[in-house]
Amino acid sequence: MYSEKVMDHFQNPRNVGEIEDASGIGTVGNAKCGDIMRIYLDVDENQVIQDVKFKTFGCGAAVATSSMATEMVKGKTVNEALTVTNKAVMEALDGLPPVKVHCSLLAEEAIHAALWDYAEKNHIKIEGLSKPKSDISEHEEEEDY
Amino acid sequence: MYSEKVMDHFQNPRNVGEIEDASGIGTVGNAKCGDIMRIYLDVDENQVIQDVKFKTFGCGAAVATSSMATEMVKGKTVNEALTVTNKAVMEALDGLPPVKVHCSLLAEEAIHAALWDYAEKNHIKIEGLSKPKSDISEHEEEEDY
Amino acid sequence: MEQLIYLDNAATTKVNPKVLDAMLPYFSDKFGNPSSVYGFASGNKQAITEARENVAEILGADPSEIYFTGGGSEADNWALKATADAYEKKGKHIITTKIEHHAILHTCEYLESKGFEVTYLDVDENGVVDMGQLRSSIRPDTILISVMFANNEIGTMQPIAEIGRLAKEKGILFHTDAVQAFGHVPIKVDEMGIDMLSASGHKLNGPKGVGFLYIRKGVKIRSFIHGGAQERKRRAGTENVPGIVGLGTAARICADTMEERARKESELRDYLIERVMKEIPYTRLNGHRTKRLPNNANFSFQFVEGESMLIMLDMAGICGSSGSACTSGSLDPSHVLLAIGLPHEIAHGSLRLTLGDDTTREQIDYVVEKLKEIVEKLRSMSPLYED
Amino acid sequence: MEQLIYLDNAATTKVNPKVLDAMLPYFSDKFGNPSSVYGFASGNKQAITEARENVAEILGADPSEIYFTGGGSEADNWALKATADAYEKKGKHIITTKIEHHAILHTCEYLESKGFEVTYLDVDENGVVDMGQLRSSIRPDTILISVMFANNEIGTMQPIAEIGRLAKEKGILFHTDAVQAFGHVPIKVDEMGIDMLSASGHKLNGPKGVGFLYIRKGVKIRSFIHGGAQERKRRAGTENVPGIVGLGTAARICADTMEERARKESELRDYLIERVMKEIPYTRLNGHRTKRLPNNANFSFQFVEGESMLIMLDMAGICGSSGSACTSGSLDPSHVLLAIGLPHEIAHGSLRLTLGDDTTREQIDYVVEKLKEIVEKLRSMSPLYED
Ligand SMILES: Cc1ncc(COP(=O)(O)O)c(C=O)c1O
Ligand SMILES: Cc1ncc(COP(=O)(O)O)c(C=O)c1O
Ligand code: FES
Ligand code: FES
Repeated sequence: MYSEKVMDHFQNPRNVGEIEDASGIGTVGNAKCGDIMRIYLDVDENQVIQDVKFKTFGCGAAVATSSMATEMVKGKTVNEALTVTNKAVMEALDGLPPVKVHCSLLAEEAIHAALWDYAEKNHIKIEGLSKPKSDISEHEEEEDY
Repeated sequence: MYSEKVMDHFQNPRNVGEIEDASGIGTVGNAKCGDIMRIYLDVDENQVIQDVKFKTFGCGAAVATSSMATEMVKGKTVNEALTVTNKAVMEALDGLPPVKVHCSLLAEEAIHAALWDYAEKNHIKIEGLSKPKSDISEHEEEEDY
Repeated sequence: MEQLIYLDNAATTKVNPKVLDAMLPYFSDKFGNPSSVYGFASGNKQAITEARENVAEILGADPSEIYFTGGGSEADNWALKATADAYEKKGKHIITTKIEHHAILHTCEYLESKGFEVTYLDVDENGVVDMGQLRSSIRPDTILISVMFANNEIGTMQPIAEIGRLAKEKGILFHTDAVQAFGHVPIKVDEMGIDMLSASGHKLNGPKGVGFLYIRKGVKIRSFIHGGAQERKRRAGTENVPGIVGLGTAARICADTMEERARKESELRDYLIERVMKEIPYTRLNGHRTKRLPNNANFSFQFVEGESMLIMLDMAGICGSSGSACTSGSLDPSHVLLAIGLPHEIAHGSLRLTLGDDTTREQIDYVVEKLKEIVEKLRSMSPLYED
Repeated sequence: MEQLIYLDNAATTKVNPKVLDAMLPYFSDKFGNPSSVYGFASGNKQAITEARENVAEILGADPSEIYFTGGGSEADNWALKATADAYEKKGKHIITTKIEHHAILHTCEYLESKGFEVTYLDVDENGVVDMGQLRSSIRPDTILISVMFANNEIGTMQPIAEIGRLAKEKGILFHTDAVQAFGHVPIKVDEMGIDMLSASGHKLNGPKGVGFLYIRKGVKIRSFIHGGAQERKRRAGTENVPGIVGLGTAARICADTMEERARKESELRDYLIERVMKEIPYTRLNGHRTKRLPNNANFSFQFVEGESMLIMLDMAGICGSSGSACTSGSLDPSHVLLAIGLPHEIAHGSLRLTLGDDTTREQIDYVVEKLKEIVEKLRSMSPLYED
């Protein structure tokens, strides 16, 4: 069902954990399946993401996309981090089954939520970032085949 | 599907043929399945059935019941011949499958028709014999199991 | 008695040993439920995907358009009832033919009891549907045309592509019951304008109890069996993995061997037809002389009743079947033979012989000899025959 | 990796090799169509009769009351839709429960769309139906009560005999989905007042794609699949002979071994439940402690999501399943776990382990050890868990 990359990130998830005194924390839940993800960001004075950790209560795809997404944003500026969309994460994981696409949104939204938290705390505005919903829901019913 | 006795009478039908100048001839058709049977009787002056022949256009059960029924009426008086009901023929054949019960009626009715013909020709009345229908039809829908 | 000569391949076929081999691992070894998460079952999901691809490829369809069912009858019921359900707002008129299989006819009767109107097209003396009548039967509220690809009794093939074109032109859905045709003659759903197609595993040397319905993308389709999310949520029930694998394998083998098989079978069939017609008097060939399934021969022997003939053939080691009523539990003579205009008593004396890929010329010779004897014997017993 | 430990027998079971042996001759040797006249096929008809007798005897039913189908879902659909069809003049109200299988629930939704009213009964925290609510839900226009014999997720068994009595008293038909129960626990249709009962071959070490519906004599029944005259003209379609033989054989074996099997399985199940409840904190047992299927254990591990757990178990060679939404293609958490009152996130962390007759104590020990590790690892990753 899952690609090898997904399985690798699921079995050995990178960046699991918490960051004390994080620059930004984002928690989102998936209204559809009830799963929850929390992202911790450590952003330096140049707006570069120095460290990132996550905790996920979710399916295999949720864990793997959390892991991959945190890998992908690490070292990026907060602006660059916005390019780490769920699509980009899925591609990096060699794809996800159709029913699992919504799981990757969880990671994207959690990062956005953490960035939003960071921006609010630091009274800055990140171009292209809008206030995250606490619950994300799917764009459309995916067909299960 | 058929008992051994039925198969025996089907494979080696007794009394197939015609009787020239028969004392009575009866032909009946089964309205339901379109099958046809003709019985020839040779009745002597003591009203004893000396010989009997049949021709049948019908299923295996029709052939077997024709054969058995002719065997059973042979040597009987015309009055006794009325006891050869379809039930009696079926019993003598060790039974028929439910869908085939109607076929045995064909034999009974053909004998009755031949007896009727004999009675008419000789201006006598056979107790308990009523005018045969040319087409017999089933009493009830048999259930097929 | 001689070796069994099985000439009833339209009733059902022997599972090809290669097909059985392909099925076997899925009973007691790879038995997992394809919907399961664990790796142990993922091979089963994959096996179903492959079977679906096999079937789709043969029809020139997309795998997502193939829905496995529990057989041909279910596929027929589904196609008609679900279309009726989904399109009844558009109209309640359905067109079919008088010679469909009962899985279609009885479903149509059911729909009639629910307020649908059904036109049953006539066929000519060869069993070919009347295109003029079809054209003139179409109404603004016609939602479906269902015409079988090839008839199960007399083998006649219908002008499917022509019907498909007409249906498309009129914007009406076209379903075909291809239970007898799939795997035996070439079928391409796009070229032929087919929107839905039913097939059944056991008619092509695959297993019983499995079939499929092809449904063209875009056709509104309702579920017939509701429940779990199997078959794109359209047909509930734990997948019959061995059955589906068997059907897929059988379809693949049939496609690969179709040309050669059809050539061989129709040659033998023609030999059989020629000898019977020449050597047994008062005999009629039912069905179209050339536009017929490669393996089908259907005769009427005047003055002879079908079941008796079948039992005598059976005693000679030959399996055939009859249009005769008595054989199917119903007592009415075959609706197909009546529809092509046979009188009752002739319809009653019909014999269908359907060849398989293992039928030999020696077998045919033996069958013809036996048939001659049997017909003669039965005619001598028949009150209808005077010679 | 260790040998596979299959603890998902509620999803499907391995075909018993004896069952497969009984089926094998009917694929490529005795392959005839049971409706045929010739002797070659008469053994097949006989084989079906025997399977029917086997099944009937176990239920205390008459063979003529058993109708073979293409699986449990078809039987469920048939029971509900045909009853609705046949009795709608009497009324359009049906009573069922919130914890039925989707084959029942989605069929009920379909019937709702056709103008029927359905009452979905609540269950208590153990999954047992509320008899008081059932009693008070009955209306003059109630035509059918459908309550499953045992639940497929949490294993809870319902007070079937009590429901049967009530239904009889009120003159209402009673259907039970016994797909999980048939062959595993004793069922007697007369004593329990059951009018219709669904079962499926692959849940009792029989084949997939075959099942049956028991219909008490006297119940008005319409066909669901229309067509040929098979199954007393009630269920059309060429009989799946090997499948039916397999189901009959499996039923016979299950009946013969039921007592011993149930004793062994429930003992191991209790051992599993005890160890898990004692050794893994924040764990809940779902379903009734004692009134449950002998082979079913269902846990909720707080702070843990089901699919992740399943994948990790899979990597340890253990096949289990989850009430977790993600596994079934649907994303809603299990309706059964919600109905017994679990909050979403706990319903989401559920694990169902269903034993087979070949499950060993060593396997259970291994599973418990692995489960402890896995739950711990997932909890350490969970944003919900603070230790
Ligand atoms: C309680 C219950 N009912 C119905 C079904 C459907 O049976 P099948 O998948 O054989 O159609 C199942 C299993 O899938 C079940 O567990
Ligand atoms: C033309 C046709 N349609 C439908 C069917 C029904 O298929 P099945 O018996 O597999 O349900 C058959 C064969 O029995 C058939 O010949
Ligand atoms: S995150 Fe909920 S299903 Fe994947
Ligand atoms: S006599 Fe017509 S079916 Fe037997």
